Amino acid sequence: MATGEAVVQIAPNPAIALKRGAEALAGAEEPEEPIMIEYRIHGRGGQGSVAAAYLLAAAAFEAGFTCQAFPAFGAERRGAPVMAFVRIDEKPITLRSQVRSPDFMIVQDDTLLLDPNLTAGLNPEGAMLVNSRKPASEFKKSKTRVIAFPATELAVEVIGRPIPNTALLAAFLALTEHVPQKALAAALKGRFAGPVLEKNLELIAKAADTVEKGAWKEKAHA
Amino acid sequence: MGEMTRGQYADAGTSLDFKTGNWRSTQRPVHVHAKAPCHTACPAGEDQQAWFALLQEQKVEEAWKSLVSANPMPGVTGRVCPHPCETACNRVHVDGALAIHNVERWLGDEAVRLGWDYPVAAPAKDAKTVAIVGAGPAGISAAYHCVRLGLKAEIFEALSEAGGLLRSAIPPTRLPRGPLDAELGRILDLPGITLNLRQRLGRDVTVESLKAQYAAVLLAPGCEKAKPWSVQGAVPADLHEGLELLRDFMDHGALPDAAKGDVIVHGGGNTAMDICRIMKRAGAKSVTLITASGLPGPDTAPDDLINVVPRELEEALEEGIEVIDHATVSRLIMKGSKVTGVEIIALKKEPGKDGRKRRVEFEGTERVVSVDMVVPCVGEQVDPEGYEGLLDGAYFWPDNAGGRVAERVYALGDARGSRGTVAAAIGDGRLAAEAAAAELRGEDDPSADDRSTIGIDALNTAYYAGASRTLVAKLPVSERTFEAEIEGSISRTEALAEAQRCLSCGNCLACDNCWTMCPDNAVIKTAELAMDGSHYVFDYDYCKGCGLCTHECPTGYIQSVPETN
Amino acid sequence: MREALEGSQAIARAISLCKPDVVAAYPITPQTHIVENLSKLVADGNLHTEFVSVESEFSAASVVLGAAAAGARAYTASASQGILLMSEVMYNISGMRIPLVMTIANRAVGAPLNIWNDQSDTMAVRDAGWIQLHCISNQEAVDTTIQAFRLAQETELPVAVNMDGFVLTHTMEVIDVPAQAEVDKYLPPFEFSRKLDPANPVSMGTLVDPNWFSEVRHSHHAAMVKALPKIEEIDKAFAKVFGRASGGLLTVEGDKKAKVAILAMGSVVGTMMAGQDEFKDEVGSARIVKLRAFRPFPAKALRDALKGVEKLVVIDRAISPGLGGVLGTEVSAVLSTMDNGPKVYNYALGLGGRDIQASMYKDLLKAIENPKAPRFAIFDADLKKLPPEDR
Amino acid sequence: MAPRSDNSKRLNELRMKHGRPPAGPNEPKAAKAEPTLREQQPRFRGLESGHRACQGCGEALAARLVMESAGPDVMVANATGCLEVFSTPWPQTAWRVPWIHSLFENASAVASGMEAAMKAKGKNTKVLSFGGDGATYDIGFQSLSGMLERHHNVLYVTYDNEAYMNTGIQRSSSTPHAASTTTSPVGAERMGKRHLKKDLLSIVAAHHIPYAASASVAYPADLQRKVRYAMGVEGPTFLVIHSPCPLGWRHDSALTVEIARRAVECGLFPLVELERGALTNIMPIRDPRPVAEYLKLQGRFAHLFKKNDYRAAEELDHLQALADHNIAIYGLRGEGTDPVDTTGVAQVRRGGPLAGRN
Repeated sequence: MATGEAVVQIAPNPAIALKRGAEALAGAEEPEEPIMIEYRIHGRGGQGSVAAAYLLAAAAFEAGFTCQAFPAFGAERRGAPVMAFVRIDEKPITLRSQVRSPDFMIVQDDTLLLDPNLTAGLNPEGAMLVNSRKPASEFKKSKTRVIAFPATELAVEVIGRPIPNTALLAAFLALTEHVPQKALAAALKGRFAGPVLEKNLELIAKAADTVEKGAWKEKAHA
Repeated sequence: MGEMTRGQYADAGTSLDFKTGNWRSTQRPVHVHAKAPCHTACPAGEDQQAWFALLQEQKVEEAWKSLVSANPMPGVTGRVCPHPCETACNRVHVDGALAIHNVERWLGDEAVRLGWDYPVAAPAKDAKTVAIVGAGPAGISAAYHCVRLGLKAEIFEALSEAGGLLRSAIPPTRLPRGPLDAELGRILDLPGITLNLRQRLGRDVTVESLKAQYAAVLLAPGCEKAKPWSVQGAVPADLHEGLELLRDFMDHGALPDAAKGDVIVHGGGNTAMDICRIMKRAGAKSVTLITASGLPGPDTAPDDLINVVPRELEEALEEGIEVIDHATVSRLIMKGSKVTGVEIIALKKEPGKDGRKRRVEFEGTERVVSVDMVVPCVGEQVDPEGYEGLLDGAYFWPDNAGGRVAERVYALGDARGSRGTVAAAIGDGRLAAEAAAAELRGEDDPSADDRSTIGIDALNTAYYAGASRTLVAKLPVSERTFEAEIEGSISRTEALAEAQRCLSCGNCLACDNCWTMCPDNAVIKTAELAMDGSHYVFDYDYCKGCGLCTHECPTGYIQSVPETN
Repeated sequence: MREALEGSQAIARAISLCKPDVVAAYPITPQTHIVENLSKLVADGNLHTEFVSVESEFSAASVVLGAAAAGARAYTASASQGILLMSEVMYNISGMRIPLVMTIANRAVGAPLNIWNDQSDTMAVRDAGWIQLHCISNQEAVDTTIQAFRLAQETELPVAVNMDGFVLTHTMEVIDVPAQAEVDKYLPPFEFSRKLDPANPVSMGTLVDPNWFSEVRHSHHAAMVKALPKIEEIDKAFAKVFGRASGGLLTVEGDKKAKVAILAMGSVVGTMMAGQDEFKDEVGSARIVKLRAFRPFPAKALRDALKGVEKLVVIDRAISPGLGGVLGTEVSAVLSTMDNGPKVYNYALGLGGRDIQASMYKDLLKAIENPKAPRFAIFDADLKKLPPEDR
Repeated sequence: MAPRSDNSKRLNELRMKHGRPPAGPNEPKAAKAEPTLREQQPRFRGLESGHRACQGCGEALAARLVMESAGPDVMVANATGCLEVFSTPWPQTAWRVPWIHSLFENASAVASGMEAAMKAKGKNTKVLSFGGDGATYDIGFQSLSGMLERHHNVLYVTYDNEAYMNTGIQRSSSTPHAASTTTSPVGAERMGKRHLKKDLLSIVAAHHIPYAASASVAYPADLQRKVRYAMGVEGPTFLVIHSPCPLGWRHDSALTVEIARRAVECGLFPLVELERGALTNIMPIRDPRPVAEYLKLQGRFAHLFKKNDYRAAEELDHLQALADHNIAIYGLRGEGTDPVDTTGVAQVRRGGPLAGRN
């Protein structure tokens, strides 16, 4: 259960700068309306894609944002491709549509990328994190930034189960710094307890360390 | 008009506003206290059902009091009566008739043993007195009922003892003298009854003198004179008539010598049966009863049945009496004036020209039997001395129930041509006393009880089963003497158990069936419970007239009658 | 307290705050998470209620009928086929004027089988005599649920709280979950004046003959009409305690002066508001009428809200085949008594869960610029997908 | 709170008239009138007079008997059917207990809700659920099963009159084989219902509920004993009561109990008790009757007595075989006389039934 208290007070938030532009960060006189960030998470049934979306939203909430997370509902069973959507903003989110042009994508299973349409709509200034042992170049079809990260292996190593979602989220947040790691930890505390929580906290710490912090903090320059 | 309630709820029990009573279109249930068949059949007018109902409540003394309100001599009738009540009993159709006479006898004996008082009060000092001629069962009963009705009774008896034929013609094997004396004595001891012995009508008193002296005259002389008997004009010189033989035997303990041989008794009543058995017991070689009636059997019509106490017949057959039924003596074979044989011919009932059945002899069925003695036992008639002008032929034939033959003069008992049992005599005593009392009050004869009798079809036998008749011990044939009573008595437990078998025909059992089974809650009962059903009330505001209570009433106490609304 | 909660979880929490005596529900997508969350609350000892796991929606409705009639605060939830299976009981509940609350996680009605969101289910029971309220967000769903218990109690009418299946029920967002003490202050304990009680026995569900039936129907209708101000009053009272309202009978969002309006119920209203933010420069702004009360139907409030509007798009999330949209038809009917009322364009969209993007705002407003625009269409249907004879 | 409809004056009049006990807590106590004879009955009148059942209605009788033994601390959920219609034409009701009718097929579920409410409120009021055979064997079968499985503390009573009588005698799954109804009529091709009567009691017992039994209006003492027993059981209990319908079975209204009795005595309607699914008691038949004695009283079986129709003889034999089968599988043939066999239990004596009632 989420604590309801924002664990981190960050203002101005560097993440928002992504869409506001550098001026905001520099403390410009008239900052633009904060703009919503949209995420799409792809995976296969059983990998925890919807949970990842809820965790990301919950982490954002812990960090003081408004958020929205929901799955692309279907009758899919374990193993079938699934997706989930997250929106983060500073003001209430009324939009209820699916995310067609995400700013960021997290792909939990690299085989999904065999479908060339998977990345359709991805913001070219955004980025994509892929769970894979393969080099990122394998998946880079455009100028959009791609980082590959073997989250499943790490998850197996730390928690003993091939569920990559929390490791990926940690790595993703380390890269984007949209939400501090502490918020993710708080979100995990709202969802898990006991040894599972402990292992996951260990996992996200390790995962965050494997990537270059803040690498996606800035807008890509297409 | 009310207002629509929110959500259309209704308040509890408001259906009482809707009177479904007007749905009864054809029938309505009513309580009908019809006569039980035992009651209808009882010549003494007992309501057996009523006193059984009291026994069912363990109210033994009350039961006896109810019984003696009609018949003051249950100890006698319980022994000698042919109990048509048992023949009529509806329980015959379930698992055998009630042993009514055994219970009646037990009640009578209990009353004697425990000294229960008759439910009568001493007549007022200035009460009118009724003269009664004859101290047989009819006369004694009449005296008792006079007292019951507030009158005094003065009895004139020709003999030196009261009892009439109970004493003179019924052997002690059937009616031991102990119970007889006890019951008679208790009645005669009642205040208001005076017994004058050795007062013969015609000799010591006359109807006219009695009439002048007493408020009313009740004639109960019985039948003292044998009916003339002959076969085609032949009468044996040494003829002994049955009743005479019986009296002689009871007085002197001896029979003529011829009674040691083969004997034919011709007749068909209790006297015939008694004399048959006495002669057999006294050593007759054989005793054969020739009777025009039929023996009991599945095809025997009630009016054809031999008119004897069934158990007497049964015992007689046990004892070796032979019976030739549907037959008569057609010729006497005489050696001089002494009979040596009889010709017997078969009879059958055939409808005559007027439609009434009469007995017809069948030619070709004759057979001859050699005998030493023929005893006619074809009945007796009134000794006419002193009754000139009142008799119609051999008997009195009053045309009303009370037996009125002239102003303030009544005839009762065997002297009435239509009677023939002790019970009928006792019944006459009550009827005559009631009629006389009414006449003295200047009223009409008490109206007869014209209620209908309830048959088995009106009962629901599903509610009765599985209780067989109490078996009563009898002396074995080898132990039967001239004195010892043959039929045994029953215990209190047996009597009360037998009482539970009573179906309560036509009378409420208070079983709650109607109250329990009315789908419309239209049978309610009063807070005060009653055993006669008066506590059940039909709520005609709601009774729909389905008839269910009528059908499920075990006793037929509920009947459906046409709806008159 | 603000929390990030999935819609269904939030509803379960709201129900729990209302302390129902009896909950009966049968699982059906997309209502399932509500039932699961309630079961979990009961299992964990956080909710003390008689939870009756029935064998069908039909029984779920019947159980809450019986429970409420016996004086218990009762709650159920369902969707789609479940609502249709309940429909017979729903008429009964309202006909007997039994107050209880149901959540409808709106979903299409088959065939074909379709588990996704539209509002065909609630429209199928629009004549069942229930108060039907629609929510555009999970916050509104939570608040409306709490209000619904008070509304049901005060009107002696059953209340259905509609929330779009998946779109709201499965969406995690930030919810301000009311505090128990405040809910207790707002919502009095359940009392039902006609409850089944051996101390004062009444018979409910009697047979009413033709001499009285018109009056019965009138009283039901009158009760619904009288519920209109009650809905607003109770929403205002809620705002007083909790600091936010849920929109009374209806609210006007967007440009309150605009001559073009869009009217809708449920989550699509939010998407239209986002669309307006995004596309107002392109197609202009509109009055966005967020209709919260569908039954009773706020005719007068609607006419007031649409004064001065020339063109009105009514978005329907269900259709009545052979007629058109359900909501659109009803709006047209109540506007018929309005002088210079708007021209109504009734467009059904998002049927069976088809995604409604913010750009729909633009598409709709552009479409009605065409003088030949149809007055009714299933707006997002691509007729090319159909064989010609079925178009 | 919304007030109850304000016809209190009229209701007060009624109360004065019928002596209804002081009603709601807010209502002034009516002056205590002398109780009427009706009010003094030494039994609980749960189903009052003035209901509109047909003459000789077996169902009305059965319901009255059940209410006497169950009331007054009960509430009833009643399925649609004759019982409901004849007892509660607004503004009147024959019930003196809290009573609700919702639908044909949901009485069990409504009762479940009422029971849940009682549990939630910590009250002990027992919930009864009533339905005919249509509401129980057929359309309400599912909700009945659900109620039994969830182990609600409810006594379900089905008044089995073996057809849809409320709508005019259509066959139900409880209609006996060969019975003629308006939807299983007799004709050149048909001898009444082609199928067998559903053995609902076994199905109910298979839920392993604490108590399930059959009873008959012909044996009120036995019926009421079963009701009282069921009332004392915590958990679901079930009673099926054979309730002849003079209209639908086409018999004289006076014969309702007679026919019910014969149904039991011939073996076609066995009186049995099952606990946790196991047979624990039966009412032995002292003298089994031929089924013909039961059937011949009823117009719905008149075609079975048609002369010179081999089908009639065949169906009669079939029904006899069904009765014999019941007698065999339940061991109904009594051994000698038993005070509680079919004959023994019916015995009456002066002052009441032998077996005792209430």
